[in-house]
Amino acid sequence: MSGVNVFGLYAAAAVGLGLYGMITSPQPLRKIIAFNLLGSGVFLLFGVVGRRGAAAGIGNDPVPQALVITGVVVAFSATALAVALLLRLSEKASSTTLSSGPAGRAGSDPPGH
Amino acid sequence: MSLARDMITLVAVSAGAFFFLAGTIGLLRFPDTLTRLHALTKADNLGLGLVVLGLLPQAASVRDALKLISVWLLALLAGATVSQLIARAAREARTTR
Amino acid sequence: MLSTAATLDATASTGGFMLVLSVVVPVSGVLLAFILGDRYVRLIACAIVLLGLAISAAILVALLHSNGPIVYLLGDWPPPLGIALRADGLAAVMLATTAVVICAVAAFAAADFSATGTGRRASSTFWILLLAIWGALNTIFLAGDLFTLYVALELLTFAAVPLVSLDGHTETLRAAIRYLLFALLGSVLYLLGATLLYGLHGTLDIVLLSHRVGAQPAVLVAAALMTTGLLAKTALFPLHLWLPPAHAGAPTAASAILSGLVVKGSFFIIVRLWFNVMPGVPGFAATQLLAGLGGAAIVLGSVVALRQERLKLLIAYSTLAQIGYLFLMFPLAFGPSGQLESSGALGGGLLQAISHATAKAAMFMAAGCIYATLGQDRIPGLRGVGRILPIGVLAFAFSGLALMGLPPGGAFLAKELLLQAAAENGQWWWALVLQAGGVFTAAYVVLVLAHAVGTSDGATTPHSATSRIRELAALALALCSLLLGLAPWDAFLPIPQASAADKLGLDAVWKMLLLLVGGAVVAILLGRWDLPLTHPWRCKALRAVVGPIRRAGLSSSALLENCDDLLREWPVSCICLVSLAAAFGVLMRVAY
Amino acid sequence: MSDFLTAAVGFILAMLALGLVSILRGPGDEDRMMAAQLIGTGGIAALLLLGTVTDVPAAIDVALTLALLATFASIAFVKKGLSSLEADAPRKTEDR
Amino acid sequence: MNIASTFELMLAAVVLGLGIWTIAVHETYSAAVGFVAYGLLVALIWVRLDAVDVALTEAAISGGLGGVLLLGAAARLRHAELMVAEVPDRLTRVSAAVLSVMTAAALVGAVLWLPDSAPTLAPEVVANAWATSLTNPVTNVLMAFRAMDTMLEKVVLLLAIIGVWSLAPDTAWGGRPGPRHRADPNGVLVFLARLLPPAGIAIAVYILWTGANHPGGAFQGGAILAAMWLLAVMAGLTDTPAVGRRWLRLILVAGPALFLVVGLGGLWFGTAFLAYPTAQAKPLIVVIEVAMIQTIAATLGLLLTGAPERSAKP
Repeated sequence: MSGVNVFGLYAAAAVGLGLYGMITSPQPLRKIIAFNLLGSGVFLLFGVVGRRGAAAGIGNDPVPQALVITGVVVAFSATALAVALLLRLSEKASSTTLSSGPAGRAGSDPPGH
Repeated sequence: MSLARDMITLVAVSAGAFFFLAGTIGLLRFPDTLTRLHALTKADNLGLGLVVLGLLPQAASVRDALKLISVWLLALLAGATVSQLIARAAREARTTR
Repeated sequence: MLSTAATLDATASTGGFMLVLSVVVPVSGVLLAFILGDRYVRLIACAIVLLGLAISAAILVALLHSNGPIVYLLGDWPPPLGIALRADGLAAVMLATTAVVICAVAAFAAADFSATGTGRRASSTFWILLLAIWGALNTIFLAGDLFTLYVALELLTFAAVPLVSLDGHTETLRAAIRYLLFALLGSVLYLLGATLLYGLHGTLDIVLLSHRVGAQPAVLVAAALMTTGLLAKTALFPLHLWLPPAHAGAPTAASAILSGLVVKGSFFIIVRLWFNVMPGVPGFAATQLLAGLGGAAIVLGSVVALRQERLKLLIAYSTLAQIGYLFLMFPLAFGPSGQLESSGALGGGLLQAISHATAKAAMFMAAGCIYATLGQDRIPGLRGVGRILPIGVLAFAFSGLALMGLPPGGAFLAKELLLQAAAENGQWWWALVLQAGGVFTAAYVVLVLAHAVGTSDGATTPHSATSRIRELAALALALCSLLLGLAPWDAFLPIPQASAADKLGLDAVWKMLLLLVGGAVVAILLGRWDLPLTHPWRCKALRAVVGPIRRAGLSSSALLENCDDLLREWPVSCICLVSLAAAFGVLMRVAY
Repeated sequence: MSDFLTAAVGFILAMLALGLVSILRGPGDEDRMMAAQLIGTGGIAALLLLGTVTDVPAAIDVALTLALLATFASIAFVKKGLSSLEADAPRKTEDR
Repeated sequence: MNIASTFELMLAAVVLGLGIWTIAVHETYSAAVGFVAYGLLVALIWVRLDAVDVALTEAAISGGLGGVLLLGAAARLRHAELMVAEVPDRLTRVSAAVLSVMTAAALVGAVLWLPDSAPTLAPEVVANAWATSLTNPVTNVLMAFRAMDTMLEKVVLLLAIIGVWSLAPDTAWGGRPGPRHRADPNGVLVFLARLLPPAGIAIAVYILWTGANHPGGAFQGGAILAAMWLLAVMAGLTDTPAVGRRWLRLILVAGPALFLVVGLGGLWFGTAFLAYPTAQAKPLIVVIEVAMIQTIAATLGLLLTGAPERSAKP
């Protein structure tokens, strides 16, 4: 059972790490990378839960496995969509900063040109 | 019989581990990209090859053995071509700098 | 009709196939429209909309004749191994509301996103995503499994985000990225909570979980994480950083969907979570926090709305305030004991969501007509639009009145139910917030209407003519919201019978007048724009009195606006998110 | 036998970690491009050993997948890295 | 402490180190490289957790394709990213760190408090495997017991594609995504791109085929196929298709559409939506999976190439 605990601890750490990265990364792309890290932590946690539920000759409860596979694909699609949005933004504007100035009240361009 | 197989595994995997050690030392010690690349691809591919060789006697079936060998072949192919590409990239980087 | 403590319904009921159809029909519409390409997209979408409307109506009828919720087992596999679709009263009315709003928006958009109009890209993307949002919402209302709900939530997000950036401008792209990233953060937290629940109880089925959950620490952590994640997707204050730019920047038809329906998806899952999955587990303190955030949202959203220069942003901030309103039902329904006490409050809350869905969609559509006619939507530039666009402005007025709670509107009935619950379980402070919310709503509606019907200095010339169908679609939806109180809700929601009718009377008219006057006063004191009515006031004495108060009001509303700017910065918002999760965890723990 | 193989996995993993430290530290992008290559050998060796130790024969399938995708990632490193090395024309490879 | 748990600690430490490096490193490009390494290594943890199906998926989709997606974006955004100057202040960073640590600690607590007798659905999955006569339990869950999730998730993929394409400039709507890479006929890359794809396709088909009874399936195989196609595109051997093409769109919806048709067939002829008749369960699932691997490969590949940039007309 030790392995379960070690990886469970790691999964929690990855969630914390990803969360920290999502909050503090200045660049949007880094936020996306941090989101992926966060997601992998959540999936691993699910894997640990499934590992605890090993039974009937199966080393890892197949239901969490199936859910994680679905989750991985969803997270990948999210990454792809976010990256595409970001690339489009970088074509339109010279800066990919996400802060829109004062509330997007006017169509003001962000500082940095 | 089982003892002989285990001996082969023991020796080959140890040798493989040694080559990984050599490759890593090379990575840590060599100063420039091209020599590090050399250390990485040569030593590590050899290391992987030896590990595969060591695991062949433990393989459950012929199919598994074949798959093991093809893993190594794939790694070899990748190593040979990718190292060339990286070397070219390194050269271009040096000329543009 | 409410399945809070539903039976272990492991058997399918007759008519269950309609639940499947209500998910499958929009989804197959998406696939078909995608294959056939730009030319047939609108045709397919309109056919699917009509079909879907019929299915929703059929489900309503079927539910009337069945005792207990309609259940369908997908693949004939009973939970926990399989997934069940369940339609109780809440789900059925949400399905019907969604169908009606989508129908109206489709009628509105048929003129907007014709294949020749704004370009084939925007047009086909819009229609496909409209169907996708519908499919996702129907899945959310019907799914009986927390992971299916997760997939449906992501489906909803993926359909909503490209709608925001449909016009491809820099600002909307930026809004879309913020929306997507924040929504992803929210759904990851939700999934994290679901993971813990599975680890504890070995199932994600809502009914099975409701029999198994207790107040274990891990359940509380899960509840805190899931609730916070869903709040981020619902954009409850202070997690609203993405909402105003996204809802204001999207094309009008998309704004109507985003504001009216999409935020209700995650809200509905919160309701499921708190009322069905773990009723009573969160405890009294947590419900107070939830409603407290709602109260703050009402104040901040309404005051900042009064300071907006653009009409669409004003409406977006109004959505923010109205989302706050939705969360007032939690402490009223659960009461001080933390157990479900007043199901009338739950019915009221749901009714509030329904009337907001219809009224806000109508309001955005009316604003879209105004924008299209004038070529801009600055509040001071609205003068005289009432004359060139009477139906559009009327639609705006009706939807505004519906939001304020004019009888016999849905919001009126909802407010009465909530007030009643507040009186019953002695939480008078929420009654205060409820009344204040009405006054604030009246303030920005009066502000806009006063400008719209005010006389213009010069002649207002229409920038371009807008199609009559679009105005009529907005008007129809607004009227629908205004008449919601007359519908037989007691068949579907836990609402005392015929409570709407006996609340009507002279009394209600008085209340309405009071609300309007209060709103006008607030608008004058806190609004950034002078009401046109204040100009003719030559009375110096009055000015001397009002002047200083107004200055104080303006500076305080400016302060709130700065506060809003700060809260909508990415790191601040994220920190709020995680702190909220921690606060919910602690408060739920305190309850035991 | 199992203990020996586990120790071997640990050893190779340690080598992998050291190698990664050295590669990721740089100094140039050319060095970082080797990261996937390193995983493609060291990581796969560790994976194959691990599969034998824990008696998961399907680990070989994972190794095959890993080998293919590590190669793919290496090429993407070079391809994307190259275009970005040409500092002033980041999208030179395109013809529009 | 025995050798096995030492090894586990080491594996977790290496992966954690990579994760920290990915978050902490200064440059975005380096972070993306770190993430690729991270994603590929996490597969080891999954194998250790005895979840080989997930290990395959993580290695292929998360580490391989996802990593390369991020890497490509990092390379293209190099200049734009440098201009972002809104580094959060110290207070923000400290409170973010405190809150993240608290969240992680709460999770650790929750995991440690999980009941000793872990609940599991594994026995039910095994007991009901007769219904499909497939022996890979994960495939059974994905294709039969929770088929609705799998079907909806295919729609998620399709929506992601629609979303990405919607970002095209109006002039490029329906056009070809990504740049046209030129082939260097004597280059190493072309050599590799000719040699590797046949092997890759064989492996992908094998992974799909073995997925019925052993770890594997359409997701993992599709990801490999996508990687091989992208390799050929990067080498300049083939061009990306114009996204307005009818055949392309047919491939992109084939998986979910077939799923839906079979599901409705179950509703019409059989017992329930997405219920397979026991005798035909296996062939039906195989047919769906064959359609799905194509859909997945095309979707993943096109998600990586991004929004259309070039008009369909030459």
